Amino acid sequence: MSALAAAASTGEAVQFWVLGTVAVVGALGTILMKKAVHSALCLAATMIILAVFYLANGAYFLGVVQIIVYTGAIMMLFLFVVMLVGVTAADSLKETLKGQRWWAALCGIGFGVLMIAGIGQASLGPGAFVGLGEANAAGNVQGLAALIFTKYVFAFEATGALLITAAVGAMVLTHRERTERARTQRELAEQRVREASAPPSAAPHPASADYGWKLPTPLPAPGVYARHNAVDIAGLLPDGTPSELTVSKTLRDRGQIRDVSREALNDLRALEQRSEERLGRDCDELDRGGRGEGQEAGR
Amino acid sequence: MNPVNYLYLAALLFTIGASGVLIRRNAIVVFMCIELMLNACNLSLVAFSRMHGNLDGQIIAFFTMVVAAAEVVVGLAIIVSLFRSRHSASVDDASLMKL
Amino acid sequence: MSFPLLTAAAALPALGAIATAAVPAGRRTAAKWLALLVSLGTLALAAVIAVRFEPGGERYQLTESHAWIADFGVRYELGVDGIAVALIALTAVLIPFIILAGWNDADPAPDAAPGLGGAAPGSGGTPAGAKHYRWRPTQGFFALILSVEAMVILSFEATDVFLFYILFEAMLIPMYFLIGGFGDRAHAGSDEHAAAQRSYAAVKFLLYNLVGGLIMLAAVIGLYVVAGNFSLTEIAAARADGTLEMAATIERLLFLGFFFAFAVKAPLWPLHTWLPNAMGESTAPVAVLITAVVDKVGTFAMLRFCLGLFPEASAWATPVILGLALVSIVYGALLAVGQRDIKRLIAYASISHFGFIVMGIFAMTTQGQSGSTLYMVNHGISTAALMLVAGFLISRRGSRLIADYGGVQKVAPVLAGTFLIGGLATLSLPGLAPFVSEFLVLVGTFTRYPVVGVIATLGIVLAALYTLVLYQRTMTGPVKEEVRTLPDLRLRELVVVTPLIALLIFLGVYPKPLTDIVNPAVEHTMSDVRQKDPRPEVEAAQ
Amino acid sequence: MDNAENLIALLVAAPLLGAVVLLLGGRRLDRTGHWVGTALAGASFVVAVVLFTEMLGRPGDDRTLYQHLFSWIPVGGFQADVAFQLDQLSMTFVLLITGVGSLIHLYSVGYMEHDERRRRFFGYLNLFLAAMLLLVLADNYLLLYVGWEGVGLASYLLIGFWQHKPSAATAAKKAFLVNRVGDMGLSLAIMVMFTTFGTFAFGPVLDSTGSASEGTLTALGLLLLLAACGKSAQVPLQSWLGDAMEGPTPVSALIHAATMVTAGVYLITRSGAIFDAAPAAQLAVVTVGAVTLLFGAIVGCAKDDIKKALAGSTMSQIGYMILAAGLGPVGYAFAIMHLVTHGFFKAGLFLGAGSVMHGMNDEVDMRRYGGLRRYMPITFVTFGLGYLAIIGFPGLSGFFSKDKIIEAAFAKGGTEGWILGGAALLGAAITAFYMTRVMLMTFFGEKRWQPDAKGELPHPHESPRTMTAPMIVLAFGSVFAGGLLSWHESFVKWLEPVTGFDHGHAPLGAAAITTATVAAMVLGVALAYLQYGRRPVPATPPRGSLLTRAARRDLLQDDLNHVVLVRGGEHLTRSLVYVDHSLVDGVVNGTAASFGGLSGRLRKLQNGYARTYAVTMFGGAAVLIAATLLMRAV
Repeated sequence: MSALAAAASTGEAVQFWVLGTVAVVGALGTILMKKAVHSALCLAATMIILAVFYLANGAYFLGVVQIIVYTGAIMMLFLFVVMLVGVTAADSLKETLKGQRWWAALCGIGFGVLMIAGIGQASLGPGAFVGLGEANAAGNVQGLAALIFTKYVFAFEATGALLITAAVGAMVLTHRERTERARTQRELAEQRVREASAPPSAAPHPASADYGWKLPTPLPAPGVYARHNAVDIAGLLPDGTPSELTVSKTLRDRGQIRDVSREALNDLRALEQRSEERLGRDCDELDRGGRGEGQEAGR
Repeated sequence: MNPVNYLYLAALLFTIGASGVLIRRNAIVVFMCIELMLNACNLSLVAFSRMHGNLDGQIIAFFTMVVAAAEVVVGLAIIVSLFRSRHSASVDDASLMKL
Repeated sequence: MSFPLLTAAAALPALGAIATAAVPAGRRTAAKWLALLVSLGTLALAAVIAVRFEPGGERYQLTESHAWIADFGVRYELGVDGIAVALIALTAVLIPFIILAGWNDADPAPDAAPGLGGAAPGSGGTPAGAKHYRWRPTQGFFALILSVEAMVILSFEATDVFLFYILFEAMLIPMYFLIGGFGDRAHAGSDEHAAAQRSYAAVKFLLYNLVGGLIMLAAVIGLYVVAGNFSLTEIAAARADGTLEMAATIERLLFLGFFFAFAVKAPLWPLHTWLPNAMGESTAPVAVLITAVVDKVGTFAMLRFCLGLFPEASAWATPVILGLALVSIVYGALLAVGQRDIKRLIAYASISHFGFIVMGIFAMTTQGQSGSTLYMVNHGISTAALMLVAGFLISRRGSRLIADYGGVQKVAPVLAGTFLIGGLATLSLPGLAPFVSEFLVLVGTFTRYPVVGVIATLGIVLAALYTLVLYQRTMTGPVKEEVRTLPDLRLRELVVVTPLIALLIFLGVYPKPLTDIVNPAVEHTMSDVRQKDPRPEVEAAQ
Repeated sequence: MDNAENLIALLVAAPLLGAVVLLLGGRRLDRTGHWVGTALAGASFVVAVVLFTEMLGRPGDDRTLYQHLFSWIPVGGFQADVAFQLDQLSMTFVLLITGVGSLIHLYSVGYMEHDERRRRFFGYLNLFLAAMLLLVLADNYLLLYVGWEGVGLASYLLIGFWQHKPSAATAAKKAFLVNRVGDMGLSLAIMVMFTTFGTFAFGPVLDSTGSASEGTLTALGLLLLLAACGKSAQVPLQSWLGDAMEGPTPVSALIHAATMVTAGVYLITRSGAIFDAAPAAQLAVVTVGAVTLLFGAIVGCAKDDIKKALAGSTMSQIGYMILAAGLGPVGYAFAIMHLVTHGFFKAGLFLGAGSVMHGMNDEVDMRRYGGLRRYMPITFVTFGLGYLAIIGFPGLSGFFSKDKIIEAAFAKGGTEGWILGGAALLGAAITAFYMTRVMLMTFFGEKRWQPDAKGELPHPHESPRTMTAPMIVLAFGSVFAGGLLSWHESFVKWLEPVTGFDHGHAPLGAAAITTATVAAMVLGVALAYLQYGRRPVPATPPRGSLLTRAARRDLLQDDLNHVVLVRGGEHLTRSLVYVDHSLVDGVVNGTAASFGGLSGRLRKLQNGYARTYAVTMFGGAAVLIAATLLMRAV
């Protein structure tokens, strides 16, 4: 508990210089990262470090609260919102307002310099620090409690009210009022039919992929009326032509549709050839029929 | 080491946060920067409470946290509804104040 | 603690205004009658004040005093001297006539745009279709008039500088709406043009007076810094017995601050240009309200505050102010001669008359200041008579241009007669009230500043010129075609005009009741500024 | 009858009552109104006679009656009362006003018979009587001023009685305005009196003239003279009288011949004490008088409008009176005497003219008269008697009064005396000339009648009795008044307590002056006869000499006014209107505009980007810190 002493020990000094640097880096990261998520993470890091500093300064309660409330609650809230808005939204750091960045830099530097100058000019030597020795004598939390519930009780109650209000406010703000009545199933069905019953003029052949208008029914499954039932084989329409609509869009885009209508006939012809050669005899009607079939297939 | 360094650190963080508010367009990030500034203040408050040897500074810091929490809640809610309405979280898009 | 008469006299119209404004939209006539009754009640209270006031007694009587903003020593402090009584009486007398004259000016026509009045004046009752009219111009019109009355009366009574300042400024708000919201329907050009003109006039009125008020505010604060409180009586007393010393420059600056505001309100050349617009664009009753009632607050305040609080500075500034007053007199009269618009002509005539009033105040003689006080009253009455008759005429023909009239005398002799009497009063013909005051002012000025008096006398001739030219062009000569069908004055209008004219004649023949009230107050003012009437050169053999 | 003074108010009250009743009475009085008015005027005359007898019953130095009604304007040292003072001077005027007034009321009954606004006419006439009586009865200058402006108002209303005629309206306005200039003089005079003596009541002021500086008195005198010029149509303010003839003839007779225009003479005589102590002012007065009497006479010679010719004559006769009044105690009495006689014969002449117009369909151009003596004998006789009286035919009124004035003028002594006397003599000659001209052109020669506007020839006839009776009475007056008044200098003695009197010593004897006067008169008549009696009068006026043409235009008086006042005034007002709009108002609007522009530029800073505002805030914070640090540093 030497941290309570006025002057800081070397250990604390080391801790300060190391973590302080990290904190500053985190802060810079917060404002320089392209993606909001990264900024949030950097901020979280800085806050944790600040929590450590609180502890180092003898504000044990605050240190813990800092971790729980800030890093635990607030930062998570931030992350949620970031997710809500879109993680990948990386906003460009290109400045749109004319001169904004320069002014910002000028003001920032000026402000910082002045602040530091002011603190320096206040010339607070180590002797200026009383330390929290007796203040924390009865324990930091007890001390805070004593103050909160006596001296600051009204402010405390007020903050309570404030929090409630904030919660309600958040709900009011984010709650979205439904503007129109939800449509019943019947209405949906009717709409479906209505849309379907209005074919565009010069309707393309149902087989084509860019089939212009909604079907009242679900699309046919692949492999219907087909000899194959693979996913990449288009089903055949009643007239035997394959309908690309039956194949999933991804495959269609990749062009991985196999057309099997032709090779089926080829297999048949090959079979007949083989059987003729084996029997070796000429059979007219068979031949005729077979030829006719062959011709049929050949066409 | 002189604990006054905490104050310098706080000033630095505050300045960084403020500059962030000025240069970032994403409302959420702007909010984070504001949080950063608040935390910087808290740090200085804590340091002061150490300096004066009483706990009032920490109390104030505590209240700051509470208020900050409330503010974040509402603020984020606003951002969300804003995003819903105009599909962007850029503070520059909400520039209807111009004549 | 006796009955707070002064507060009551101001509170009654204030409450009346609220009540009138609350009358539902359909019941316009009720609102009118309510407003009229309230104004008559106020008149009764004013009469009681005039009776309870003993001319010989204390300087400020019927006083009331309550702490208001204790931290700054601001008090709700009322009290009347003779001058205030006279002016309160004037206000209380004029308002009923103004209300009666504006009886139909704010009726919404079924197709009327808000602000731009309504049914043709004179067509009484509620025009069809106005039933479903949500917007309630009539109620607003009369409520505004009553509120103005309340503030004017209270400002005449206030003996606390801060309280007076508040009222002095607050008055502008209802006036602004009266000017901008209820324009004269007789205008050349389109409705849009008229509306633009009207809003221009209203804004001009507001800006002028606000600037004046702003400077006055600075002076008020300065006064508080110097004197430590706002009470007119205390400060004046302290000034008198020398316990409150002011550096000459400070006093002069404060004086100028106050005077500027009052000069804008009065209005004094070259701060006068808002008046013609305001009077030209507003309806005749409102124009009367402006020039006959509200502007009097300015001249009254010069008499009560400028002279009472800053005697040395007043003496210091007198030459310049007299010069300005002189310019106003001649300049206003000449411009009146040059006008083509009846109402603007009357406005410039008023500017000339206000020049006389200011001149009399700063002549620092008993005759001058009594004359000025009488002048305020008489000018109020005479302008009211002339302007209201002019308003009746304009509302008949629907034009403000002098050139559009001619030969009215043959068509509407009564109207012409009353108009002539009003005009004769304006040119201050002996036997009518304004003569008494004008002559007093001139004599009072002449005894101290002969040259000024001589030049100011020119105003008499010029007044005759513009009045008679106006009368000749409008009333005499061959009858114009458009005029041939004009009806003569109606009963309501006669009720408005006749008492005013009777009052003009009575006060012209027997002003003693008024002078008896006013003289002691003027004596006090003279002692404030430590001035005595110049002795005659030779003692006349009696 | 010891409290006769209480009757004085009645003199004013009666006609005032009449005015009120007639003007407010409304249509129901249209049938009887004129008789009411006449009766009240007559009543006032009766009261006047009663007071006159009462006054005669008193010793000469104790004939002044006072009546204090009420305190009018009491403010500090300024004490104006409504109080009357009836002394011999006022009495004379009261009798003249009420007497002639009543006669003319009577005359008007006939003259205005066909006018539907007759009631109002009589109301105005009564109003005039009241104001005029107030004027002569007031015991202080302020009350006199009231009457002074009151008669001005009445004259305004009556000149413009036929308002539908633009000429009439303009003439009325002109008369009032010119009078206002004079009134300015009177009001300034009152102010000077108040500043000097601390009062403006006749008694104190006139008694203490001795103690005032002569400069002040001269100023007073000149101011009063200005007032007199305005009211009595003396040069340079005479221009309104000619146009005033637009009014009905009775008005011209009563107001612009007999009574109102003589108010100036009253004022000067009343203020005699002031003028006696201020020789410079007196000189101004006599100069004005002399100039005007010639001026008016010359104008009278050139006018073809009978009324305007008579108006010129009025001007010139009043010039005589003013001249006399300017001579001081020598002349006051004669001024008033001439005023009275003039009141008779000039009123008679005007009424005669009115009667002629009445018979000639309101034709006023004498060149269209001629040979009327046969058609309207009474008018001819009365007019003729008035004519003889005015030219100063020995034995008639005008002879006595005018002769005395000329004598007094010579009595002034020195070159002044000669000049004034000469002027007066010349005036007498010219008077004879133009009056003879009027007489010849109207009643003698051949008929030159022209069809009137409606194209019908006039057939002249004698006027009704209500009109002729007053003319006859006035004719008697114009014959005998002069002789009566100068019988043993009765009139002079009568006025002496008020105006004082001393016999002037003319360089040449009274007889010589009388003969000279008669000679001048004869000369004038002869000349006129040669020009208008012998050879026929052309129906259209010949071009005439330069002087004639100038005289026809009132010796360019109006042109002068037009160029100097009207034109200049118009330019002044027009430029001032411009100045007010563009300069005085322009400055304000300019300021407003500049502010608008400025804010328009500043507005650009408000680009609506929250971050920009944040930068400003941040910079502001920095500045604040810098400020605090500086504060601590120093």
